[in-house]
Amino acid sequence: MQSQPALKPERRVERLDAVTVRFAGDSGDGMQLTGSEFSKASAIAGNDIRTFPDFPAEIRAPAGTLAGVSGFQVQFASHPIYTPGDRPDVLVAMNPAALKANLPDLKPGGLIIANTGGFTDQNLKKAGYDANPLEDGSLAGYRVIPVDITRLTENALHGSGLSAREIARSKNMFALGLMLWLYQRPLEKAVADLRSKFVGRPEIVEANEKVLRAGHAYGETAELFTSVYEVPPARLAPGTYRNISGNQAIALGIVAAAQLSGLKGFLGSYPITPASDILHELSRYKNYGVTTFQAEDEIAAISAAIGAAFGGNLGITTSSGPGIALKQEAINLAVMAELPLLIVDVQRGGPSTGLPTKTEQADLLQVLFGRNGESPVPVLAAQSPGDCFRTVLEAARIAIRYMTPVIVLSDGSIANGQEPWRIPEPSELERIQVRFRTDPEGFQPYARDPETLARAWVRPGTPGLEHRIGGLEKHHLTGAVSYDPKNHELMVRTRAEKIERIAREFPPLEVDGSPSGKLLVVGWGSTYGAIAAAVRELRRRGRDVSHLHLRYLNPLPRDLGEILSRFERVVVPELNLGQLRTILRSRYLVDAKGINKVQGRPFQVTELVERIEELLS
Amino acid sequence: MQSQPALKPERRVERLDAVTVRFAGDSGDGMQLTGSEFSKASAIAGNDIRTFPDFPAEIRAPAGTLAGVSGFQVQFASHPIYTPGDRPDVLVAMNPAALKANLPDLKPGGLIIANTGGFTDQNLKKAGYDANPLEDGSLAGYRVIPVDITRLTENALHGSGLSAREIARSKNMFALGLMLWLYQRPLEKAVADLRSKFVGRPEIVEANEKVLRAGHAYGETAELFTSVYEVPPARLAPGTYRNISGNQAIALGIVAAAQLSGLKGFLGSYPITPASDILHELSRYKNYGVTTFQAEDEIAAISAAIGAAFGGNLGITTSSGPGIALKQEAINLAVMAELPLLIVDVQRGGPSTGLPTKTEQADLLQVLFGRNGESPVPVLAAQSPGDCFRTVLEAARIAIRYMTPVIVLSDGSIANGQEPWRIPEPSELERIQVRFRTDPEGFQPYARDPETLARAWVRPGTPGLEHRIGGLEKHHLTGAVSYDPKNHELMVRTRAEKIERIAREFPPLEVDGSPSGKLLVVGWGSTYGAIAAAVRELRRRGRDVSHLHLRYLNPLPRDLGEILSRFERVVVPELNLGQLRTILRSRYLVDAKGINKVQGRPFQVTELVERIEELLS
Amino acid sequence: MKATAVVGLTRKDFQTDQEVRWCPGCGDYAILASVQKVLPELGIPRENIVFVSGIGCSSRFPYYMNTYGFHTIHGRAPAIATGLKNTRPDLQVWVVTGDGDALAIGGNHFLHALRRNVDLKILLFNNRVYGLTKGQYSPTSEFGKKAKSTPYGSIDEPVNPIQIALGANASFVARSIDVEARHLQEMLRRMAEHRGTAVLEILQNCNVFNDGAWDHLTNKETKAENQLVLEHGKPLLFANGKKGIRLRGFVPEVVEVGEGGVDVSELLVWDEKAPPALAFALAGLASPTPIGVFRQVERPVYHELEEQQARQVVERLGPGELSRLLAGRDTWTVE
Amino acid sequence: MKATAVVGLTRKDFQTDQEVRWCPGCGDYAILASVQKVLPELGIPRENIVFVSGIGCSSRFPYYMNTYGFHTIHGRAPAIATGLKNTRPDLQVWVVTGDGDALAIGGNHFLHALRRNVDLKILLFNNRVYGLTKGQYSPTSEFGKKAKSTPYGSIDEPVNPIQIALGANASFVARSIDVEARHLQEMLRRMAEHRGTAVLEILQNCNVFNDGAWDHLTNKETKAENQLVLEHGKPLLFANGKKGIRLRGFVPEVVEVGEGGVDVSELLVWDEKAPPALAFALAGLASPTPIGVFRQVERPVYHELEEQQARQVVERLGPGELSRLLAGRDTWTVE
Ligand SMILES: Cc1ncc(C[n+]2csc(CCOP(=O)(O)OP(=O)(O)O)c2C)c(N)n1
Ligand SMILES: Cc1ncc(C[n+]2csc(CCOP(=O)(O)OP(=O)(O)O)c2C)c(N)n1
Ligand code: SF4
Ligand code: SF4
Ligand SMILES: [Mg+2]
Ligand SMILES: [Mg+2]
Repeated sequence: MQSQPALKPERRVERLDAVTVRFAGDSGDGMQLTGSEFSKASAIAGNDIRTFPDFPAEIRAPAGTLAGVSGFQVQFASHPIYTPGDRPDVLVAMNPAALKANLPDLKPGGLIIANTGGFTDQNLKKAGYDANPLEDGSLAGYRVIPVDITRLTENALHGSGLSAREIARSKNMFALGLMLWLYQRPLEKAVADLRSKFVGRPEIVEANEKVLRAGHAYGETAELFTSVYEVPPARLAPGTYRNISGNQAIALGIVAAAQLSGLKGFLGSYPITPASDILHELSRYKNYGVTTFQAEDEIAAISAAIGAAFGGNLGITTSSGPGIALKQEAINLAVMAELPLLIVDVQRGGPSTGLPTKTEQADLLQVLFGRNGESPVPVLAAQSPGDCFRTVLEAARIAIRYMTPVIVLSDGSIANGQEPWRIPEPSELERIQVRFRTDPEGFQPYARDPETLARAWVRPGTPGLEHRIGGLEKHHLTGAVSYDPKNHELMVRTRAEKIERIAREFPPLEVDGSPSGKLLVVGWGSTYGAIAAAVRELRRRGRDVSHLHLRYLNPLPRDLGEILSRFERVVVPELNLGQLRTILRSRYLVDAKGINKVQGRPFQVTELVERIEELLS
Repeated sequence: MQSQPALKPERRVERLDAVTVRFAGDSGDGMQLTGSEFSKASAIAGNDIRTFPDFPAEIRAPAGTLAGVSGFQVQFASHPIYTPGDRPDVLVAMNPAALKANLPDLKPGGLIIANTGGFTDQNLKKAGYDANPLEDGSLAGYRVIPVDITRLTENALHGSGLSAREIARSKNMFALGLMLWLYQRPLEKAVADLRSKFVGRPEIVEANEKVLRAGHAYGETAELFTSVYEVPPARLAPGTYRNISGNQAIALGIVAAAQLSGLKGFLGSYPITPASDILHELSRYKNYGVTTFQAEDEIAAISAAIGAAFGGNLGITTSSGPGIALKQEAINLAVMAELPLLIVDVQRGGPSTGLPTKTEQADLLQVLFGRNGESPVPVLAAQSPGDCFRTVLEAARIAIRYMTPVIVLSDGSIANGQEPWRIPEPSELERIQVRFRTDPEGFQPYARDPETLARAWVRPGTPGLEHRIGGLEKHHLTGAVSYDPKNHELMVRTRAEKIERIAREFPPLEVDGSPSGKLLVVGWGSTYGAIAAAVRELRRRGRDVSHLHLRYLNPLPRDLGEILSRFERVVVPELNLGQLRTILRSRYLVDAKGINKVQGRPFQVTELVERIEELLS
Repeated sequence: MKATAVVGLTRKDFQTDQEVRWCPGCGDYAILASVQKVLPELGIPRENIVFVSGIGCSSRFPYYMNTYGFHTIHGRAPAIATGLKNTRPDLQVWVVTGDGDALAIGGNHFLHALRRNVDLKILLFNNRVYGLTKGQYSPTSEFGKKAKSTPYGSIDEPVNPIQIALGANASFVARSIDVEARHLQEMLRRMAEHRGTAVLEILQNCNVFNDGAWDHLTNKETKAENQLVLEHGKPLLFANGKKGIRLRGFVPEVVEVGEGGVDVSELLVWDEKAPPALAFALAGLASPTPIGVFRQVERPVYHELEEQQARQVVERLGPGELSRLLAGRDTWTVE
Repeated sequence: MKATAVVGLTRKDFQTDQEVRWCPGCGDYAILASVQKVLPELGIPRENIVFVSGIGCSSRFPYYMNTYGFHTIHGRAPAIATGLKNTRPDLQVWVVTGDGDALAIGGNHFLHALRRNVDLKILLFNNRVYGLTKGQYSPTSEFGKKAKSTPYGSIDEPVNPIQIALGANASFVARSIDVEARHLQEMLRRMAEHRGTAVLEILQNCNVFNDGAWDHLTNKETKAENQLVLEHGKPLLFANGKKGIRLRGFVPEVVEVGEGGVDVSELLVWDEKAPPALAFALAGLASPTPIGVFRQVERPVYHELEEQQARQVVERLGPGELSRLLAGRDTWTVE
């Protein structure tokens, strides 16, 4: 433990490995902004970070109620981490409802920074408290630091000429300033961001900056904290980093895919939580050769994307579960027409409208099987926010190379969660080969590349290659409508075989841990982080546990069966009732067990550790 | 062999056990009518029969072409049969295209009755014949009986005052008369049917009857046949019988379900091949308390049915694969709202528009899994045309008892195929219990029956029970929108458990053959007949093979796992790439093999026998 | 659906225990209040009333009405309500929908309900934005709208809900405004009286994502200039009687009225029953914006046609007997 | 989409090797012939022409056109064509659809293409029946239609495709008849010239499931009485000049012309560019039935707006550079 010159000597600096902080307040309290600025500062300071925003239902609920609480959690650490943390070490609670909703998650003995100004009688009542928990001793098991953020903010802005409402809105900056002080982060980045956010409104910038600095100074001067904390930088791979959310990464992946293939990107989409941000983000990139089209519904959205693909462009559509259900008939047309198409499903809580703002992994079977007839489609799942970028690029590459729609699975937690992302060097980004057929000699619309079994892509406008395709079964060479029984079987099997062949290009699977042994934990998608952390923890405890993460859900990697057979037991944690497990059991006849959670929330590392321990014992 | 007094003594009567006849001609030649009249006569004569119409693509193709050939196959027998027969013993070919398209199926040595009048140069050319096959010796391996049906019909109607076109249209009656004679069937039924079909057009009735009798007489007088045939009656279970197609049986099942439950039946549907006939049939039954609504699309169709169910009626929707894909989002609403609903999927060749007039079993995974989120729905499959009736009734019973949508799978082959159906006695038809909740005392919309886990059904209009439901996750008792994580998991698991519990009411499975042994053949749906016949044939050959047919695809019967484990090997024949197999392997970890055919056609018994023999050897 | 006298129902009887969860200041509150005000007056027991909605902020409406309610899926409420009304003519069925719900994903069901004249009361909350999904432009958003998905402005010509409804031959088409309580309530009463599909477009303020979209119509200072109230049998006057609408051929034009202007007698006298082309022309007006009933005509009502046909079939064929139906026409008996 | 001179294309160049598979006598043959007649005249290389269709008898059309073609799924052709045209403005995109495909399942996509003014040439084959599925009534079938699914007569008020299109603010709306080859071809030429969505309703005979639906308009003896040909700038005359259309207020009425009747000068002079209410009123006429162009106006074309906006963004922000975009604004470096 070493003190730093800039600090008053009497305050200890505690060095910590990893800290999880949750900011919680009303939907209108700006907790998302506070959380993300705090995270940014931590990332820039060199920590590894993971964030997880927890929105209430879509509509803003009445102020002060439990339903209206909005949370933002971040874990930052001096070593690589995989999740936003299970239970917070620190809870910043702006009002009683925020305290009540989040207290059950706080670690025993955890730190609560409570805005006493928000604990009015009215708010206490709205949150269902009979007495003020800050005063009735019920928080004895925690370290409570009461700060009257409301009043301190008002003081800071006294005479600023701002309205009461504007002043109230700046509270979050006080909390941010205080927290930045507590973890010894500089304020500069937050100030710069305020400036660019409120460009043209200098009075707001000034006020917010003032409050921010007031919060920082308050930590410094008020004798509330006996120590400040230091979380030293993590050793991340060298490179230039940024924070990125899954939805951002998907948008960037789409732009990259368009540029790397030299194709025009065309996104047909219809807004739906939690996928809409991809549309929003992409709609800003008109200067990157990407067009966005907000269609009248999901069916029109994918239909337009198919039209674009028929025209020789990179067609994309994005949605969430209910919208994907609507698109299936059109996806099937793309399967039959053998056109490349990118379909992104940002999964949310189901069934039906379900829990739109919550996360889940329960669309896997839907995307694998939810179409009439034998309709194989490649499915890839992203494992973290940043990984969405790579996954989209890879999906685009497969779609174009194999002339097939490809589905990318993301989910609510990685869509909105953030992590530091190493910005790829231009040289890392391999071009995506596109070969439009132009030669009329011997052209047959459904003749196939002997290796990939892909048919040729022809841009309308190419002389001499005029042809017609459609959704009826087609002759295996000419593409003309064919009712021939044998031809149908040939085509059904060829479409299946084409998709199976994609697996030939997959890199070998990598098992994290020993390559054989007692227990293999198999996961997919966003649970990667929690599983990786849990398995490492278990190995630290001496357990014989390995981890295998699958990014390809269809086709399955060719080496998967062999790997599964090397372990005595296989367990598949999923945020559903066992969808990948169903597939693995069927394909490999392995008695895989499930760890299943369907609560609209990600796995916590500790709960995985416990559940796996149970299985081992 | 015994001669009968009514026949000229010089003609032998050959007694046969089973005969398969195929009628083939242009789409406009009336082969469907001919076939079904012939089948009726056989059924009335006491044979067991199975029929299978084979339509060309939807639009009438140009006369004389291969694409325009329409076929109708019937097997009739003196013992119980299960299929329309593999390869015909007799082919009635009205023109060269009909001969060419169907000859490959005819048994070696089979009988061809060819309408020489249709073998014009033009027709030969359209069918792609260089020479007339009736004359060039290429049919040496068959017994060919050339009859100039065209001219004989013209002769019969000479001076009738009918137009040439009307005369040409009567040809099929000549063929029918001839065939009825050959198998010694009376003409009366066909005549009566003509009368009621062309009511108000006596000249047409008269002409057709004349031609029919001419065909019959021609057989009697022309010395073309050295023998006539007798297929003695089969020993069917006592009762009153009719012929029925799967689509008819579904329509009748729906009417019966409405009447037995005392509910108004409301069918919301959108036309689609091969399901449209259910809509057509039901639309005639307005006096049976059933309403049909042809909606603007499939989504509106099911939505209206859901609205009807919400109103306390029996809501039904019918479609085929592409339409079912479109309905999935709405099915999911019914899952969440826990409303009874009957969904019929008459499967056809896929994927996409596929082969609309052909049969396939490739929607199983779609109906099991094609919705976002965890969305369990009971699935039942009908095994034969007549069985559609029972299946629909049972599905309605489950839907109402468990407050859930239920999916019934049929397919193109049973939808249009016919079999004799023993008309149920009123006493056999058990009432369907409906208990609407009316008591406001302690009412909670999602409180459940402890046994079935069904929530109560409340008819709007009931005072004191006003409540609101919807597609968002709901509180496990009040039904109010709930974002509570634990409640979500509870509801997901409760919905799953509710469906699983249905299996408690299933009767024990019955294995056809020895209850344990070397090989179990597991089938579902329309392949029942072909599998049953094949397995019996194999046992006749001394093979140790048993047959298990599944009508419940979800939930699976509770005794299924145990039964599978009693056999050394399990094989699952399906008209898809292995969809039930996928489920069985996953659930029971049994290394089930598949026999798969995806040609838009049913299994033939012989091909199953061969494939199973291969597996056994 | 007969109104039986129900004594003593009050506004409170139509409120539920659910906390109303729209953003503070949302125009939906005012609409809710008006509906809760009018319903008790209709004399219909609340158990005979059903609210069916799609998805959107507006579609949360049923949760706050102490009647039967069904919050369904996006865009499908008119179709679901069609099945309900057709099988349960005894119920009064209201549909609550938004500009996205009714005119984007649900456009087709909306049209087909109208052309069939299903007896539904459709409340179309038009805030010119997708509220629930946080602010994308909608089919009614103005050209050039900058919103979440159109940072550079939308390039879609907006849909005119009234014209679309008239194109589908709707028998009752009206427009009102969230905060014009009296007018809105009058329109609700008119809808309740109408037999057949009644569509009411309600201009609604989404103060979070599209604040002020209708300010010119609600702002004290500008509303007189911008609101044109259609009243059957009355000349079209606005701006406190200083302006009016006159027809020039097929084109409605704004004229000054009184001194220096034209005489009131030259103005178009509003006729709800006129051929729809007139309403179509008026619906094309943006400034001033007409509110009130554009069209109200009698057309055969869907469920009545349905009932009538069923009755006729029963009369002709007798009530169906199941065993006869099962037997069909061709049977044979095996002993 | 620029027409470059293509010499020597003939009708045959647009025929494919596929056997045309409609029922003998189907009106679709005549339409195909007219399209194959007109296309070579347009001077567009056939590789730059695409036919997109949905599902239905009519939707088999692309198979018979030796251009690029896409026979898609039921009702979605306008949406698919929108994606195609928007990314490939260089192509001339035709949509072929039926009364069921466009107005039942596809109604919404149809409307939204029109209101956006996507540059599509939409041929709507209206045979007032579902042909491919063998004879159910369709959204345009007359009230009381007895068909496969309505043995006792339909109870749906039919949709008027022209009014629906006008309600969606379509910039070009016209009607013709399968067998009126000259008129039909003229309409096709007009569509080809139009910039924006052009909708042509083609009255088509389905001789198998709805034979004679348009007989009164095609039959030599009755057609003069029943066909009202709209010609821009000309008075509305029909019945060989013996009758005409006059406006009574907003109502078009049939009048005798000449001796004993009114003077031609009193007749309505057709104006394709008039406010749509006029076309709307005319579209309501059933007897006589107007054919010709109801409306043709210039409105901004969707893909041009799109291109223009992209251009402006590039001008303002410069062409996007991937590495800059990937980096975003907040980066830090780990050595
Ligand atoms: C199938 C489907 N697609 C998309 C969504 C997402 N979604 C919910 S409401 C909505 C639009 C709401 O707009 P509007 O109908 O105008 O209602 P408002 O919220 O403005 O009242 C959308 C796109 C959904 N819930 N379901
Ligand atoms: C999703 C889906 N639903 C239903 C069908 C069945 N279907 C095919 S064409 C058609 C209607 C055709 O009518 P129309 O558009 O008028 O075309 P026409 O055959 O009369 O030319 C229907 C209902 C289908 N192919 N796909
Ligand atoms: S988002 Fe807009 S429409 Fe929705 S509740 Fe808030 S203010 Fe109302
Ligand atoms: S069914 Fe009718 S529309 Fe279809 S091809 Fe035949 S005649 Fe033409
Ligand atoms: Mg809205
Ligand atoms: Mg049609």
